Amino acid sequence: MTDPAEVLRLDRITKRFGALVANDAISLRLRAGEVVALLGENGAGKTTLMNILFGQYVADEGQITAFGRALPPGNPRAALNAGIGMVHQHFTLADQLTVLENILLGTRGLWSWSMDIAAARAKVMALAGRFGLSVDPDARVGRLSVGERQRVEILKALYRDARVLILDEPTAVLTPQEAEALFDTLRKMVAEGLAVIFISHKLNEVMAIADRCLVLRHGRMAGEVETRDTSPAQLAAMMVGAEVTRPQIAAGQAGRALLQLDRVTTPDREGAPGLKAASLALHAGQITGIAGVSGNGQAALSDILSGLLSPASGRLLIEGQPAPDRWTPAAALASGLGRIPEDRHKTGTIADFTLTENAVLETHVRPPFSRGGWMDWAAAAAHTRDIIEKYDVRCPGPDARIRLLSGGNMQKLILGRVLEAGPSVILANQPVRGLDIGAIAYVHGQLLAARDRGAAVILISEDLDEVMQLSDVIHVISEGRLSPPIPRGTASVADLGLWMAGEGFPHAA
Amino acid sequence: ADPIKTAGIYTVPVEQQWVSRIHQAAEAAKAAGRIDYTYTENVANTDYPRVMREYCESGVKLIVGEIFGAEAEAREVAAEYPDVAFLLGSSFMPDAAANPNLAVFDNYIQDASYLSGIIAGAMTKSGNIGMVGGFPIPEVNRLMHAFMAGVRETRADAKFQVSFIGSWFDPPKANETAIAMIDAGADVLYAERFGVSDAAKERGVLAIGNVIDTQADYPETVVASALWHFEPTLNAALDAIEGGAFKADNYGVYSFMKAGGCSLAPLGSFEGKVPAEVMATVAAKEAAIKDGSFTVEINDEEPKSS
Amino acid sequence: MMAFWDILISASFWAAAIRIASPLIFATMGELICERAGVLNLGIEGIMVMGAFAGWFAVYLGLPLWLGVAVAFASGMVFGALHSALTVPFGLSQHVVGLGITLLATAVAAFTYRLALPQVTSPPRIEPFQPWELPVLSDIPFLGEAVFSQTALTYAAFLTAFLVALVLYRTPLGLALRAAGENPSAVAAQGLSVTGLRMGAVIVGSGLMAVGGAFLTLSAFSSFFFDMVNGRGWICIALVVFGAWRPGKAVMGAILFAAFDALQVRLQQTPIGAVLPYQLFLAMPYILSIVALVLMSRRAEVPQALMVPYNKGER
Amino acid sequence: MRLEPIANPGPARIYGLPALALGATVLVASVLALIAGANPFATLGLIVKGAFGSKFATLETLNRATPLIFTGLAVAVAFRAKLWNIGAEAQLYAGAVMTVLIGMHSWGAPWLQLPVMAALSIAAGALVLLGPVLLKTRFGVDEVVTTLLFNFIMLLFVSYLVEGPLKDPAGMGWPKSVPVAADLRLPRIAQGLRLHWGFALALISALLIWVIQTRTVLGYQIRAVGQNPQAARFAGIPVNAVLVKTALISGGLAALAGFSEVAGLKGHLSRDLSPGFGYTGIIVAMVALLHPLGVVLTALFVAGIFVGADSMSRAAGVPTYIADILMAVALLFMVLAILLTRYRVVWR
Ligand SMILES: Nc1ncnc2c1ncn2[C@@H]1O[C@H](COP(=O)(O)OP(=O)(O)OP(=O)(O)O)[C@@H](O)[C@H]1O
Ligand SMILES: Nc1ncnc2c1ncn2[C@@H]1O[C@H](COP(=O)(O)OP(=O)(O)OP(=O)(O)O)[C@@H](O)[C@H]1O
Ligand SMILES: [Mg+2]
Ligand SMILES: [Mg+2]
Repeated sequence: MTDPAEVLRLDRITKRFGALVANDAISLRLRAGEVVALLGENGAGKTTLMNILFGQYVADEGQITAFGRALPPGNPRAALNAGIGMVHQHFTLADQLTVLENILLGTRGLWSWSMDIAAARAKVMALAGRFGLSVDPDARVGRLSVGERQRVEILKALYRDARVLILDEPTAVLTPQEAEALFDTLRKMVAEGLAVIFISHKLNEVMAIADRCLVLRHGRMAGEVETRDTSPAQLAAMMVGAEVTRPQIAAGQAGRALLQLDRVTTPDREGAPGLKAASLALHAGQITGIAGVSGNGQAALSDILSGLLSPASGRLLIEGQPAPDRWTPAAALASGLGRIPEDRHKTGTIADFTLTENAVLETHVRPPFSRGGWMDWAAAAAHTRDIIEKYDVRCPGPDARIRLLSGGNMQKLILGRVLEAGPSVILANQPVRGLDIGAIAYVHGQLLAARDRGAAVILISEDLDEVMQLSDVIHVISEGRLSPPIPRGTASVADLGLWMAGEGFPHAA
Repeated sequence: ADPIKTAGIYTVPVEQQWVSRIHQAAEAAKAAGRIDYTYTENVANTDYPRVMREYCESGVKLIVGEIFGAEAEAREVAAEYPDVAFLLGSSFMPDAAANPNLAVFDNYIQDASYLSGIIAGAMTKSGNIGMVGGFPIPEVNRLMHAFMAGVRETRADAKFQVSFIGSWFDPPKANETAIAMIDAGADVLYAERFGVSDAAKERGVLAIGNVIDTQADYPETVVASALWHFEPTLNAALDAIEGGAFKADNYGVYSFMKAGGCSLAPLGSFEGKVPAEVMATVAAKEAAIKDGSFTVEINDEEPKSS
Repeated sequence: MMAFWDILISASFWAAAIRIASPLIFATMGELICERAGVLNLGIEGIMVMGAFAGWFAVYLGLPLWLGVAVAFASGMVFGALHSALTVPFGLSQHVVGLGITLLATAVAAFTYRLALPQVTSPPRIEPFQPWELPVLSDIPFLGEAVFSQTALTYAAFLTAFLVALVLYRTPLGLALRAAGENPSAVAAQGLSVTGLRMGAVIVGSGLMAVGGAFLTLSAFSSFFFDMVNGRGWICIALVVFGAWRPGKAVMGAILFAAFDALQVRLQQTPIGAVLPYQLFLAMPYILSIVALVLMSRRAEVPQALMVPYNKGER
Repeated sequence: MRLEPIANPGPARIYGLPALALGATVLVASVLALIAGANPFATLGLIVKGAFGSKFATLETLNRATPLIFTGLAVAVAFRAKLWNIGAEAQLYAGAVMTVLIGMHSWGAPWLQLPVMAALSIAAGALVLLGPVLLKTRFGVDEVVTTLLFNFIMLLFVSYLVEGPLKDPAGMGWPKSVPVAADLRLPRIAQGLRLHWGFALALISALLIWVIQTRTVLGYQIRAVGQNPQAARFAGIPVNAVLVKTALISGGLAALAGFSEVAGLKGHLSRDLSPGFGYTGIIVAMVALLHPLGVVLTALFVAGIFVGADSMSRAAGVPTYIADILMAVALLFMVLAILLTRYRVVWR
């Protein structure tokens, strides 16, 4: 007895990687016109399951039926032809090609002599209009913003007449505005009878868009609930298998200013604004939050603080003294800065280095890790074991390559690396991006503890909730301008949202 | 007597004109039962001493080859194997003190080149002759000079274009160089390298061969050639070895016309197309060279375009 | 100084430039296809040697000239298949495999030649392609001599370049190839086989390289010599870069480089040639490539996945 | 098909596969011998004998390996930093040119002048690689192509030198340079051994590089820059400075190959000084997985195969080109075998 509206069905899918069971007999049904959210901690097996569905991995057991027909395993082409489209966690676009070319790729027989560009363009424009996915078909993809790229990915699927769309953490890299636009598009699609599988760690989004939630835990199905019958707290508990307690946040005790920006200006770079006469003071014992839509100068701010960029005008003061003339990452580290980088894969760690080698990445030039140009690997390994223990980094050991760690554990190692160096100023740039709730709570707890020990913390995040929860003072950043400091509890979400949208800051008192 | 164990070591493939004459002479001696011959071709100069040693170690009694690019090292090897006779192409003179067992030779075929020049001078209409060489080394220079001297016998006002392609073996380049000379007015080419005759053939001008006879391949093009015969050189060395008298000699003289080391190739398809009085001059000069009443000057300076 | 301009405005000079450019065009197109798909093929030099030998030998054994070209193409494909099998599915270093193939192909050509022709005393010859006078076109002043009195294989070189451009920019196959060199996972996500595309590109590209080699023995000259390719393959690698991975620009580059070569040969007979060492002219193509690279560096047009192996399983 | 990493490859894999690669090479040798009408069963013995069968053979193999160790190290050092130095050939010649320039007149005691020669050769090679590296760090120009192109520019420059300013006036017009003064030649390691101190220098260099790579801050930084330059920069490592240092070491090592060939063996410079040592060095380094001590072993292996196979060709009466075929085949088989010690092939 099959449901006529059922478009997709996964039956007892099992996938093993060596000894690890990434998916353990998982079943899933999807009906036309519904959004199903797939939840779970990092490494729970969400991406693996979707990769199997899309034919990029082959399941060890189980079978997939799409529109009543069995889907041959391990064949993305068959999945595409069956009407399944996928937007990967990491986009699969060729930067040098145009939007149209990316969309057309693989849609026509390789041996045909023409591409019929005109017809294709018309179809793309029609789709874009219908689903509110505005994008210039002749633009090079490399020039597009993240949000635009995601639209291209969705257009790719729609162009092939996908009836089922899989989105793997689509909002992890989007600004709140972009995420909202994405949800509009998804609603239009669902209204036309498409089915959507949506993976996210952001429970509020899930509550907003999903009809049904599937929760995975350690590769097993931990539960399935209708969204209207559940709450974020319940979902979190299902994911983790226990109640999640949020840290109690007390206000910090502000000390002296450890780092100041005094009317700092930096040049604009490739579409991203630089800072415009930005002033800021980071005080000991305080978390300073930077709220803003990404691409409003956060990159420049973060680069200035970490030594990658020098002010074009204005001053950078450290403990009241001007920063060294040669302001480099090394100089920043030497003057007591600790840095949790925005992208742990690209800039935070070196994937093929061991945990030990990564743990001393920023400190290897100093004793005890090196003396007179000679490394002391024993000291480095001991230090790493310390971090592993203290910060609960789950890993095979200090000699394992860091690429094998999940995002959360990687972040813990970075946290340990930064905090153990005893920084006076901590730059935390998107410190919990892509992490599950358990990991988020841990990272936040550590930042608060560091604050309470007297460090000045600056938290850059696009997640307004996170900023408001953690920060003792908030600056809004917009078009490269920083608002005056707003003490905890003196502004509402609505105010901040308006300022973030560039509606003009209140004037400094 | 037993055949003498002989090894040839060449830095180029055995098709290369110069080496092919040595190789052919050795093959002939082998056929005649005088030697037992093996060879290695295309040996990089870096590897040359190693290959020499290897042959010496394996009991070879005579090594024939060319050490222009590995003089010092090769002489060192020769010193280490005093019982082996070395007959090597070299621009240097033998050194009896250091290497009593190393004799040198070269293609001293200026006599034949001179004669071929006489014919070339008679055949050119424009009086413009193109000469394409590999490198300006003595054995090339002296033949070019002799050829030019020959040309002047019949065409005193002749102009010469001289080019070196900086390679022993790049026919397409030699070809292009020759075409450039034809474009610049040359109607007879001195084909020191492979590739030149092809240009001449394609453009319908004449060519004079060097060292080997390629007329069969270019019957309409190659008028005459100065041939080198290695047989007298090799035979002299073999005689010396058999007589136990091999020593540090200069075998260059065995390439002279007197010794039968060079000759003018038969006119072949050009028989009758070269004026008879010119051929008479050639015959007279040849006789004079052979009886010693005339010597072709040996000039090893680099020739220049005129 | 007069002589210099005389050379530049002579039709025979440009005819020479086009002639010298022809083998470069074939091989450059071959390399360009490989690199567009993401594979650097350093086997080019050896594959050209192999093509020069195989094409020539086929004709020497009695096959018609065009079949000789086909045999050369096939010989290139064989080595292309070996190259791509090692570099694409196995993801072995493209440097190592490429240099290894160059060594191997060169040696196999020489070995086979010597086995087949052990006793030659002067290099055997074949009857090569003859210049092909086109009706009307060949009679145009200047252009007729410079462009339209070449051998059929030269015309084929230009036609090949045109076809390569057409396929790359106007067909789904070309799009897929370019995407494979930019971001292979984009290709895989569309259900296409990166392995298949890349291997195909290397195999066909190597075939073209071999035809470039065969040009030397079947059109530029009539015999086979071991050292005959003489670094032309490396020039083609430079040409691909010089042409910014675009067929049209690469052809212009090939003609420019060839012009330097033709000029160098001719300048030796002029006062300039007596002053400047000929090596300077020979080095010009290489120096110009580097200059072009510096000028181009602002716009990174390099295929992004060039030399990056693609393996589905790895992380 | 795809490759799956093997967590803990057993000894059967680690030693078996390379052995298989050698076996396959010998098989190819035998087949080629058969085709050439020689005894296919004798090839293995003749190769081994030719490479290591006598004191003479062994020394020739070591001699041949010497420049390969240098160029292999040069490439290994650079590739660690993902600095694709394809130009060891050019740097080798730069070292050779400098060796001749400094060594053509003897002006000091050999114990003084020889080290000066070596040092300036290193500087010359380093300088040659510095060009492409600066183009990379300043303009982002891809160094694969620039270093490759420098090889040909350098070779033409050498050609100009040996036909022009450095041409040996006593060389009879032959394109080669003036010789290095007799007292400035690298001494033989022992009386009667045709093996010069260049070989010892190569071994010492390998050890030194190994120590640098594993024990020093610079070695660590070189690897960090190679693996992820962006992360390295963020962590305060001066990426460009590290690249420049890498280039200096790499170019210097390659130049030592030229120094050792000229001062140790040839005594002069010519255009055919190197039969592709710079290129073979790349293969040597990669087969050695960029490990400096592995480079020594691989260089010996490559030299052994070449010398042995070349000697076999003479003993068996097979065209000499078989040596290059076998060297290429052995190397390709070997890189494949080494890959397969760490990955297994999965067919689906
Ligand atoms: N290619 C692979 N090889 C080996 N193990 C893998 C592979 N891919 C995934 N795994 C394993 O499968 C498990 C599930 O991974 P998966 O990527 O599906 O998690 P996820 O739920 O998508 O996590 P996240 O929320 O962080 O994206 C991981 O714990 C990992 O150990
Ligand atoms: N090839 C692989 N071999 C072993 N483990 C793998 C492999 N691929 C993925 N994994 C595992 O997959 C898990 C999650 O991978 P994933 O890429 O989803 O990371 P993540 O936690 O989502 O990190 P982030 O969110 O920062 O991208 C990790 O625990 C990792 O161990
Ligand atoms: Mg995932
Ligand atoms: Mg994730």
